Amino acid sequence: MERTTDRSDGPDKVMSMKAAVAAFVQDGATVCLEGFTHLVPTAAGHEIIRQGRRDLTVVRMTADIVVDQMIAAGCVAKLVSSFVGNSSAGSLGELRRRLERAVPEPLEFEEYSHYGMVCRYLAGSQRLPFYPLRSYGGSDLPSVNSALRKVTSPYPGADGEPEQIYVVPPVNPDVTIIHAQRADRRGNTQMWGLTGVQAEAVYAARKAVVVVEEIVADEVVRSDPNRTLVPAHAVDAVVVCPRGAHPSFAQGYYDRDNAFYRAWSHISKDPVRLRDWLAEWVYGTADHAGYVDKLGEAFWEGLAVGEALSEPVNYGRRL
Amino acid sequence: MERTTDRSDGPDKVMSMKAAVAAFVQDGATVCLEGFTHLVPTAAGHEIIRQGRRDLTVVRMTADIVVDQMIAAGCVAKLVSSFVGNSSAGSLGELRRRLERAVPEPLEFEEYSHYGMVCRYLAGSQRLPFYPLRSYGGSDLPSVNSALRKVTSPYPGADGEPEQIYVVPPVNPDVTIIHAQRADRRGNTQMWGLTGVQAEAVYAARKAVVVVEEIVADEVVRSDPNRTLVPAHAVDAVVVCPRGAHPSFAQGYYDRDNAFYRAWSHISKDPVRLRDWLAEWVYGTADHAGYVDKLGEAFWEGLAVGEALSEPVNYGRRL
Amino acid sequence: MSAAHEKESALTIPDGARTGGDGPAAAATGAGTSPAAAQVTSSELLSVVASRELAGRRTVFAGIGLPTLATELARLTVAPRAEVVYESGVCGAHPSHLPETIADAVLITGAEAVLSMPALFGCVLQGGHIDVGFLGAAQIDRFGNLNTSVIGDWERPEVRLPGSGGGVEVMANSREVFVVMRRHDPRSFVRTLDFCTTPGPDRALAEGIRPLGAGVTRVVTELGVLAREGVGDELRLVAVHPGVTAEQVRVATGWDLKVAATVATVAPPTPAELRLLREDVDPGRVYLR
Amino acid sequence: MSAAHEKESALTIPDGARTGGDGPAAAATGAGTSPAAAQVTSSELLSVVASRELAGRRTVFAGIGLPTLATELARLTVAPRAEVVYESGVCGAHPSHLPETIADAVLITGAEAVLSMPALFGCVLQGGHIDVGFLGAAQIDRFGNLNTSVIGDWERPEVRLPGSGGGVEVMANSREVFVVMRRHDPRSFVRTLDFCTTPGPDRALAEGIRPLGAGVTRVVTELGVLAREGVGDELRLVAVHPGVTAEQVRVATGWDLKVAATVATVAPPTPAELRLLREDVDPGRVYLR
Repeated sequence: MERTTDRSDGPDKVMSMKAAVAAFVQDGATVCLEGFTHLVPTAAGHEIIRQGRRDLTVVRMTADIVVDQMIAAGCVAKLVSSFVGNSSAGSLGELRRRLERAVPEPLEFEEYSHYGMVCRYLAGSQRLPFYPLRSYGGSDLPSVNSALRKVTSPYPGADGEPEQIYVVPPVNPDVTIIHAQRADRRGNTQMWGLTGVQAEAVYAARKAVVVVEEIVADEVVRSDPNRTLVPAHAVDAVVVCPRGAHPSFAQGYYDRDNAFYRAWSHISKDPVRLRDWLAEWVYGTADHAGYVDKLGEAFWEGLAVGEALSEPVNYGRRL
Repeated sequence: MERTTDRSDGPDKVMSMKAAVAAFVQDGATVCLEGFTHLVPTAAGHEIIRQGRRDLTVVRMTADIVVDQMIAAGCVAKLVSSFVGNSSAGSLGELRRRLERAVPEPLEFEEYSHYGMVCRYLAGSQRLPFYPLRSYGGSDLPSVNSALRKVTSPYPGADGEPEQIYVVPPVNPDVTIIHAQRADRRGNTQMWGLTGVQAEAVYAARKAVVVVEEIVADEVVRSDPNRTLVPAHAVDAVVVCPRGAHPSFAQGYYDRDNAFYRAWSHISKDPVRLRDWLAEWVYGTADHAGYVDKLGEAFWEGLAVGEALSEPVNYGRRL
Repeated sequence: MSAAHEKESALTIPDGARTGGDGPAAAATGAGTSPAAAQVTSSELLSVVASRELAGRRTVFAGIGLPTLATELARLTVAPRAEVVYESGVCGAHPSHLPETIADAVLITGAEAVLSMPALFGCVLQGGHIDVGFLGAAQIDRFGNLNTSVIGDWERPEVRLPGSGGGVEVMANSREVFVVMRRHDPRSFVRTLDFCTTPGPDRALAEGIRPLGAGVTRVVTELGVLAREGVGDELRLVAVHPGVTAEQVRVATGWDLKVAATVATVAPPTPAELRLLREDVDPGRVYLR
Repeated sequence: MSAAHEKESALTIPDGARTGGDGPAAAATGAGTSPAAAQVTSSELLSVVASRELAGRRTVFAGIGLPTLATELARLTVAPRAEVVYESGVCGAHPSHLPETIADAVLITGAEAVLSMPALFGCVLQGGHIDVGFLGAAQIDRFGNLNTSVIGDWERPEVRLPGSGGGVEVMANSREVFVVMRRHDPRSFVRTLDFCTTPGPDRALAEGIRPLGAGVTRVVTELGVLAREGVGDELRLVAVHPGVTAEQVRVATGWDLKVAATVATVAPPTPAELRLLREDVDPGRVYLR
């Protein structure tokens, strides 16, 4: 018998970026921002700067432009990362000054490899005390990062001898912020293209904020439940912020601003220029909508993308 | 500059079920058949029966009808599983006779919980010596399964004291066989609906056979790369076998044959009836196409499903 | 086939109605239900009582059958935001028809999310996102430890049961566990389990493993409700159905069952609860027969 | 900015051309290339030589730039079935335009599969599915151990480099690793690394960790090719570009470089190789400038 009632309830979690950062990012917190080159939550980082957060521990695999900006704005006391560079475009000026010369002040840095970071998220999301990985044997990284430890497997190795393996500890950020293409109002979040480690970073966190290009109707999400990488039960806030990943990209929405990546190496090299940039583009805009407007429509047309639609699949309907 | 050439090469891996089983399932092998209620690789199990394989170790989370059939046909020396029941419909008669009374002969059984099995696949797919999980503390399962062992975490627990956790060893089947909705000729495999642990089971195996409802054009797969859960590099053979998951279902293709699940409890309860069933439906059919024909089109119409298409997403095209 | 073996899984409550022999008459003549409950089937009674226990809970890990009925009813009454997460990986299901298994195709079409097994067991369950897990069992002991593996010896069992499924993980990782046991008798409520498949936190702690949740906190049966606070606590009788005495429950229990200072009488299902259950949750009476 | 810092990642070969100053003239006047190679840029030379080394290989883990060019060329010549797996998770890319990063949107649209990071690093890389990994480094030692973290002391470095990225994992889990080093000088080919980010198998074994692969087996530079068999073996000079002497290479190397009994001369890029590279692989000369 076909059922006639449906109960799509559950709380609406939509809030402004300002409100979400105010509610979920406290001074001194451990804040994870994930997105591997794609869907970098830049707008969230800018709002953290605008609200003047201090003493944050930032956790991010690829510490790139938004991290350099947050460091320059004085938000960051410690960085946990596996790649500290401006993608393919050069250097992070502020980060290098901090680490090479402690100018204007030191920055604590915990260094991993990419998979070490992935495994920290896996352990955190699965509530495991550690996660094993076949990395670090012979590396100098354990000598500068005491979190990299070893355990002995209780099973013999391939050669019959006891086997040791490195492990990493879980990371459980106070809040994880990710950017995604779309979600429904309750936080069922859909992403496509590069999806990185965002789902695990969300599950590892105490609170999770999902920033999206657009809120879509429940029916859109529910037409393709396998596309939902982060279910509503793991999400605390949904923020609508179109173009919030700039200068990174959102597959199918806008392309990467490669020119800005290249420019950042020059901007960040000069502390004065960097601070001028922050004054103009972050402190000087009320919110990300202001930043988007300031860039102008002609600019955004340059990053526009055409259409390449996925072929629909049939989920089936009981006859 | 737009590139004009494209190189969609790589080997065509399409072969018949007969050839795939002959090539990849040897007597004495460890064979993993995965599919959690959905997309159960039944047709592959039937072909293993037809070819008279012996002394197999079968690895499967939910040992259900197809496993009971393979045991009854004398293919299986050992079962590794976390649920030995006929889904929601009752008992597996042959399995119970083997385990309760060793009739007609004993069956070696290695018992896990579901997540224990999942973690064995995770360890196997990730080439880890073990995988930790927060199960089994206080259970009698470790007393009957020596593969369940403990390690001490090198990090202190929440209370500052050392922390112990159970681990499971990897499983690396000689071959994993899964059923999926579709693949291209080189093995890029797309699944939707319940996807269970199939991707991990494939990556854990030395060889992998993917049985599909249909082969689709490269362009169909490539229109939605996030839907590809098993990439071609992990696949050794692609077998086209429509309705090969019966009596389980293939989301969007055909529904579950609940009546047969219920019937199996009765069929399998009687060893003679069970063997008659095998004689008629497995040995008595040349291949799965014969089995499908024998069931008849009217039968299949009863399992037909309607349309519920996913909304397309835009992957974008550089302008 | 033993009663114990009728379970479909550790996550599914044995539903006598589905194998016949447990209609309204059985409930009315069975355990001395009050006249007011005489029109209420055992399935309805257990569903209603279990639903009330879900007040304030959010995420429920449940199998098909009574746990789903209870949760759906709770969504309409005491726990409007409760969400069922299915062992198959489905979150936020909106089925067009009442599902027949936890993997029913109608649970997937139109769902909010479908997760892989590693995500479901690793992130959702072990990650600590489940408030209440529902479990069934062939045997339960006074601490809420469960047996779903064998009756008799594991090596050569009298009855081979399906085993854990995800039961071990549900117990270890849910904040609390509800058990619904249709039959309340000394064969099921035992002093010593034949085999402990699914340990509660006391057994885990005894081995030095720290569990997340409280283990079994509620056992709803045809006779009443047993409760337990958490680590170190034993199940005790806290409520009986109308017409059932505490002594009847003690006799039906294989250990020396503790009885609360005040044993409440379970309020019979209200007309409103029954109407919702019958007309809205399971109008086809798939599970309510 | 030091030369070492120009790398985009451990997976990307520093490409002088992209920051200017390394056109055909530089190649022609640089390391004494033969007249035949005078029209060949350094990028072209390194791409062609690296491509030849991929004969028979199937899965290549590579970054953008020279490794991609080399693999694409190999697909058209010695390794028709070679497939590039990108660190971003893309398998079987069919880009409409030459990608500018490993995460370029054009790599995703039309790809055969896009994997999550846990699947990419866990199943594909650590799972042992990669035949050849390409790595770059600021410093390399005689066993193929690599430094991509710092020049100077880690705590207060002279130059802070990007770090491992996935380099540690590529080294530990690929069957073999190719390194392309544009500059061959004693600052990069060092006796002792300032910091070992990415250890080869010898260092891993010394610590009791058993690696999967052979570590670095080929180093392609502007001067020639170094090779190494696997565990216990040192890099030795096996080939020089036309006009380069073994002694020149030894002087440019910071340790006492072993030289093979017979040092081959690298055959200059053939017209066919150059045509494919220029007209088919990188017609826009994004990386070949």
